[in-house]
Amino acid sequence: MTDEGPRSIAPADGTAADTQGIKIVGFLCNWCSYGGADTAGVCRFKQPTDLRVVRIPCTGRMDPLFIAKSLIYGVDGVLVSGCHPRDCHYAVGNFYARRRMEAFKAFLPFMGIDTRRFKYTWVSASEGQQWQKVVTEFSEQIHELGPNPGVRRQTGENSKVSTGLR
Amino acid sequence: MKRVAYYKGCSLEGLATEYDRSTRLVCEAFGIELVEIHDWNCCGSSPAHSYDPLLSSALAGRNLAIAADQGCDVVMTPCPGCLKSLKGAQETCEDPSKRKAFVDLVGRDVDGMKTISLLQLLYEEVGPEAIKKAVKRPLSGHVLIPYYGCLLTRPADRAKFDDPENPISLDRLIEATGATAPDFPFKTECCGATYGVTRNEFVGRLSGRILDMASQLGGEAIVVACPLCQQNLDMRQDQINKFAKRDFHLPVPYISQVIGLSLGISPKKLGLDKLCVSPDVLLEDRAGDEKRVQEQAG
Amino acid sequence: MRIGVFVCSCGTNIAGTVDTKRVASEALSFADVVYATNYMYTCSEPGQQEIQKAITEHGLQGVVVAACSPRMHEPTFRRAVEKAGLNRYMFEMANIREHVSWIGTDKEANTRKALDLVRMAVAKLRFNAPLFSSKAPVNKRLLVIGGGVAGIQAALDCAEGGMDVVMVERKQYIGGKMAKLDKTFPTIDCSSCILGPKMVDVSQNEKITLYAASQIESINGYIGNFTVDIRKKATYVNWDACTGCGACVEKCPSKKAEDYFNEGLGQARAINIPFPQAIPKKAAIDAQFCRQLNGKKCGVCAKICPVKAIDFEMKDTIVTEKVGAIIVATGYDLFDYSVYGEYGGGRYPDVISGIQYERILSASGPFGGHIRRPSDGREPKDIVFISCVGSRDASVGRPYCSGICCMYIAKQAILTKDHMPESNSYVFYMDIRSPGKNYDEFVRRAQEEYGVQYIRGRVGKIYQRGDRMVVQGADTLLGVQVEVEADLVVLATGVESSSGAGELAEKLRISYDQYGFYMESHPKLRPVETNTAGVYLAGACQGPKDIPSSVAQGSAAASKVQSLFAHDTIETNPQVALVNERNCIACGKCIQVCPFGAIQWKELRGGIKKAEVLQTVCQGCGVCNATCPPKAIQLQHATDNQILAEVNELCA
Amino acid sequence: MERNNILSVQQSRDSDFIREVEEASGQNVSKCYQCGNCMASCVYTFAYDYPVTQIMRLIQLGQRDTVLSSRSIWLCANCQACTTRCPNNIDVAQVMEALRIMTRQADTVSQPDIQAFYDEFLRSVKTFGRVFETGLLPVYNMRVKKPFTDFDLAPRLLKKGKITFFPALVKNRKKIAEIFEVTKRECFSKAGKARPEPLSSKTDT
Amino acid sequence: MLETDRNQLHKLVEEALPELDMVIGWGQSTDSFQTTPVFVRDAKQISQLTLGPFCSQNLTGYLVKPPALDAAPKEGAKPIGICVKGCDSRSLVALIQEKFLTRERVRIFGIPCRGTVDWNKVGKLVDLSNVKSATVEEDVLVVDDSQTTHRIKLEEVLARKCYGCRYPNPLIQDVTIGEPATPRSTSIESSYRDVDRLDAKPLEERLDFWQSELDRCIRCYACRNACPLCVCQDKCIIESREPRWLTQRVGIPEKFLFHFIHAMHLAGRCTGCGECERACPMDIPVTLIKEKLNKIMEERLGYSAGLDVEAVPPLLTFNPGDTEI
Repeated sequence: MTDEGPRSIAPADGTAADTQGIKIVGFLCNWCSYGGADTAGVCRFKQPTDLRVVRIPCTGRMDPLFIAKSLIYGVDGVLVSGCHPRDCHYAVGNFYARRRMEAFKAFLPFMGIDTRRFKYTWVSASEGQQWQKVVTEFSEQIHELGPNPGVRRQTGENSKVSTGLR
Repeated sequence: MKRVAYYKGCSLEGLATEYDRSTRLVCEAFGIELVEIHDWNCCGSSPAHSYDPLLSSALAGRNLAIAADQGCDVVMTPCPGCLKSLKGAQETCEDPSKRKAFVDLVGRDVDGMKTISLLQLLYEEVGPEAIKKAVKRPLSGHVLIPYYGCLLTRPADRAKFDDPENPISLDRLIEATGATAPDFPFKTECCGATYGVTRNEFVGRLSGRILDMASQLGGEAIVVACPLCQQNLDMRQDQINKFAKRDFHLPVPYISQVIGLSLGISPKKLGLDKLCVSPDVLLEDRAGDEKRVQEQAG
Repeated sequence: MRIGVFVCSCGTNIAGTVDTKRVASEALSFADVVYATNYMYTCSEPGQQEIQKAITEHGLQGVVVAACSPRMHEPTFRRAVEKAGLNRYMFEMANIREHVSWIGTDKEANTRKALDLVRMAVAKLRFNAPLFSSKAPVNKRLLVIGGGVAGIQAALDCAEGGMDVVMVERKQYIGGKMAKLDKTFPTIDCSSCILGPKMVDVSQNEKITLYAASQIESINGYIGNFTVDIRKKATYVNWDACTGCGACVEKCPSKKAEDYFNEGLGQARAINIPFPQAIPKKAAIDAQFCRQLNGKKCGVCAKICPVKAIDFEMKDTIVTEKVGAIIVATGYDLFDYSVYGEYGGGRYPDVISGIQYERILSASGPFGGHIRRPSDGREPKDIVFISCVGSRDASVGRPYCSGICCMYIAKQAILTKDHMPESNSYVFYMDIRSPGKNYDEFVRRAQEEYGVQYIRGRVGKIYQRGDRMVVQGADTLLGVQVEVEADLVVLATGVESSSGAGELAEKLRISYDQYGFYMESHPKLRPVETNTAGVYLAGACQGPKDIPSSVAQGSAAASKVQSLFAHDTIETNPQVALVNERNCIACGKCIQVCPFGAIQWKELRGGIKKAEVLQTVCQGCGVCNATCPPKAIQLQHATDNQILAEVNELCA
Repeated sequence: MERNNILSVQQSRDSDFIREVEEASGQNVSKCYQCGNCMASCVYTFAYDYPVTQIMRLIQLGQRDTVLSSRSIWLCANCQACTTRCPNNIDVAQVMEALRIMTRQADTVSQPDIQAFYDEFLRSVKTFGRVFETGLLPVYNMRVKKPFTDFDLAPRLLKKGKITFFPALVKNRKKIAEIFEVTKRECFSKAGKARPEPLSSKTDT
Repeated sequence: MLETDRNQLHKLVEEALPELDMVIGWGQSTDSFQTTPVFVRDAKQISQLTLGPFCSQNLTGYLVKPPALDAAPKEGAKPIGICVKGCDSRSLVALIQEKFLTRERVRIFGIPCRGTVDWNKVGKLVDLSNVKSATVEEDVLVVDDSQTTHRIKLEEVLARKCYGCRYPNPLIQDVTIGEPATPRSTSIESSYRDVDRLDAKPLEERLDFWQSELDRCIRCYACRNACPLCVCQDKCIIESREPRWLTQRVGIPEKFLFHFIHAMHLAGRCTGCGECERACPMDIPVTLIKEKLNKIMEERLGYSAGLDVEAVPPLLTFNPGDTEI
């Protein structure tokens, strides 16, 4: 926690502004989770305003490199959501995605990137409430982590660690 | 030789001494070394459960911890009530929210321990086939009712042994001795449990029902694997008769006694004389009769 | 690219919590945006005209509408821009209603979020390209998998419409579960009297080719052009010759074969015709029980057969059929009640399932329509029916309602009274589910006119006492435990998915739920379609259903097929994967991962191999795109560049 | 408790009670759909004031007083029939167990004699480390003022040599005492108030 | 011993050469201690072939890199002979598994390996510019730099990958040269010590570590070019505009993303041969990145690349029963 004290986060009723300018990118499959987010909207389930949704046809379309790209370049959080396993519109797209994202999630912290900035989950088109819960919890988590510095932009800045490997 | 920690529990030290004696004899006969848990204590049984879950788990857990320290990874208890407490202790130890309190109190974890009943030991480690081979004095011609009681196989996800509704292990063990075990519909019905003292009429009603069904099926004895069931059905049979205005006279031996008999161990050693209702009917040798009948038929 | 942005206020739906005017004005500063405006209802007729006018007046090459969810109005706006001469894919939507205005009340934050979404949509649009559908011919033949009442209805409807139909049935007869029923609710009409003629129609209709005792081996291809391999199982009887005279059945010395048709009540011969009205009426040998086939000397049937149809050497054969559409009507199975240990777990002969009781009631059943107990053949007096056996029971993995049991119990209780006026029927139920036409009246009649005793509660245990069963249950309305002595107990076993449903789904590439029921494309709006184009669902394979619903869905699926077959060609969806051959390194990984078999090798001159997407087969999931190392295969309309463009807008 | 056949659903609902039961038992009571299977399976139904199904229903409606003062929860023998057969996988016996503990905390044990028996049992364990069956009964009989309970059994048991006159003692009784002490403290902090320990004599009625 | 093995290799190559198109092996390079690939087409060249701890290159890349061979040879084409160490053989398995090669296309001379020398490490002890001769005596490296004769324990100057090597003996081969070698590691734990060491550090330190390491990257792509499984070559998306994943901007994010791309494209495929790291002119431990992924694949999916030609790389398949989150 920084000196400013606990970071305030936009509460679920959306009354306070997201002054942090936190940005979360959500990759949502068209058939389930995008629909789930729509359902949450139709039901007026209030959510934090940090999420920006990219619609993809299926989580099977998710190349983990999209996540890498986002986090390296300073997007604060990445949320991937698709159909529940066995409910994939394309039968098996999310099975491929699950393995790839699971491996990627385990890999991220090795490179020094906080794995809590990336979450993947399954939300169906009817689970509006679940979507609200996912977005709220994930946004809160990202607010707790604060803005993502990404990796350093410039080269040649001093580094304080010795590698211990060489 | 298989080495198993032996948690006999308070009953087997008092009202069920014959269960203890016969258990030791049968295990010895099949090469199972029973390592009595050093300085064991009472598991707390139902009173502890109804007082505080941690009390129950800690009391039972202490025994598991000692067994583990004695180098055993399997703990056998002939008493299903004790078994329930032991398994409860294990669950508490595995529950992340309770683990610390448990370990603090008991002094160690009890991970990887296996807790089983005598019935499970006899059925899975010894097995009906081995018993059948070892029988010297077959109980052929006897009709013995298998009665499991409520806790031996229930609830299924805790007991992890046999079927919760229609268990068959005791049936198979009885059959291994040569006796007949009818399909007993009240195998797992409750006998009245701890209400022997406080609500005697419950036992009259519930155990009475069990005795009634057993006699309807032509049973000569009810075979049990629980000291509490045995007390209710045997020691209190007169009370039941008074309550139900019946005249049951069914001996209620332990499975260890029945197997012991078939192995040719002396009734005295097995403590058959300790049963309240005389089990003499079991001592009738009908194997010869059977053979004769078969020969005549053949 | 000249881009126009149209921000919808949606009355106050959006404008209430998003400053739509500001969104429009700031959007003007985005790259390539030459026009931006804000409108009250963009989806309305004048709203659409506004877009079309702007396209013409400002020479727009791409349009972004910031409004509701694209799942709502994307098709609407695509049509609108198309009418104004743009390619329909030169359009993007920013969802600022469901994803913004409706879920947050902070206008400032909402407005900034809306701006981001518009910025992302514009960024993506800059990488959009016109896409065009192609056309593929339609083979106007239909495959119906499953010959129960739903499949029969679908097949007859399509044959009536002049289409060729291929029907494949796993069993040796068609008619499915309905053929086993005695009567049907709520009209008590005779099941075989209403189904029989339809079965005969199937066998006599020249348009219909029936493969009974056959299974789907494999399915390839795509809507309009499927290739299906069908495994015809060895029946050891040449059906072309067999006349169904039944002489072989009469003389077969192996009398202990399992009587599947009678649900294990009674026994059948090793060579058998399951029931007199069977279609096709052909004999088949159960290899498990045939003496000859088990190395013993027999061959009686071969000697007796007047047309020499018996062939002990018969092997399975594979036939290939080409079709343009597939209706799946594989029906259901009934829950195996032996997992209920408390109900005897199958140990008690007088505790039977509803379908077994149906066979007992049936005049063609094992007891000739007289109600008898399986154990001793005695006529029962007290009969207990227990509902929800394998339904609404999470502990056995069946939390759903089977929907038909309440009704069939009421029917069976009524029939019991008809057969034996002196008998007493008791029904244990949790709730009565009778929402069909005349259904509830029917259940009421069972109670009011037939004196069936309904007891609201589940049964805890059934056990034998003497030669009767004791049913120990609850009457929750009174709050008491009840005990009923019964001569016969009928368990209303619930509906579960057909065995092998999952395997067939894999072959068809359609989805199925956790219970094995096939998933419809949309529960309300596309109830008979699947997510694989050209594959439709009928009957209980999609979920528990009664006969009227199954028949209705059979007809519905048939009408879908007929509207497909009304065209000679079909338009394909252009949002599919496309290979950039220059970048393809021929590693074959896309072919390996494609869930639809939509990618194949293509040989260029000089023997160089490249991947090639079959546009009609590709469903557009993008797994190939995510997998391809040099990204040579790109999912059109969701390319790497398009997604990266959106992400880049957030990587400020 | 006298049954009053009118219930004001909102006013009588104690939602804390529902939460407490769910926390203590680890079960989701709203899963119960009142099919009656527990009641049908329970061999003690004959003795209950509220059959198990109704206890579950009363919990769902948040009826703290009715549930905690009911006879049923202290007559349940924890035989697991309900748990085994519940179609919704609710561990009903565990719910009953949790309720028993709650009644101790709320001091509304409906069957003081059963509690007295349990308390004497635990006292025996606490004192000796094991249960001293022969010693337990007379003390209990005194406490509940039924001095002749099971006296009919004595002669025969004496003859069979099953009655012992000296308790078996656990050597490490300190540890046993510690377990009792700590769990008492833990419960105290959980309940937020003192609870009668098993040796209190206030359950005499 | 080396001498015997070398003679055996020469003899076996000589016998086989008439049936082969060529044999790819290692030969002495001009600077007396390093080796260089040689392509033997003529019996006269056979004497150039050598083996031993200096033969660090993984030669299998030559089978698939331009000018690439046809995976399926034309009628009558002769197979190609290739010398492989244990680690190299896993690359071969992976290439065959991914159908870039057929087994029949290659004649494999398997060479059990006791570790290869990392000259960067030697360079820290010896001035490499003056080396007169370098030889190996049992387990000692003898380097003569005209002033002194350095005797260095081989075990101290091996390539980083060798210390966790579980497969020193070729997994597929037609002939073996010399005695089998004993693996230095037989478990996951001992094979990924460097990964674990870095993993043990706090997150910020790991980020600092990679920022400072990757900061040196000059995006020369030598690592990619050296990798036998980086089959995209000039189609690599690191340099493509369609799609355009990376700009030419020289910043750490670009370097990070480049190495992420390289690593993710090798996830479930990398055999850990270490060529990328050996080729890196900036001395960045780039193999370590892939080692982490290899460890994940092994621990989570029970998969190690390059062991079984029939296996499917784990990210090209799935199991509905996979666990998650």
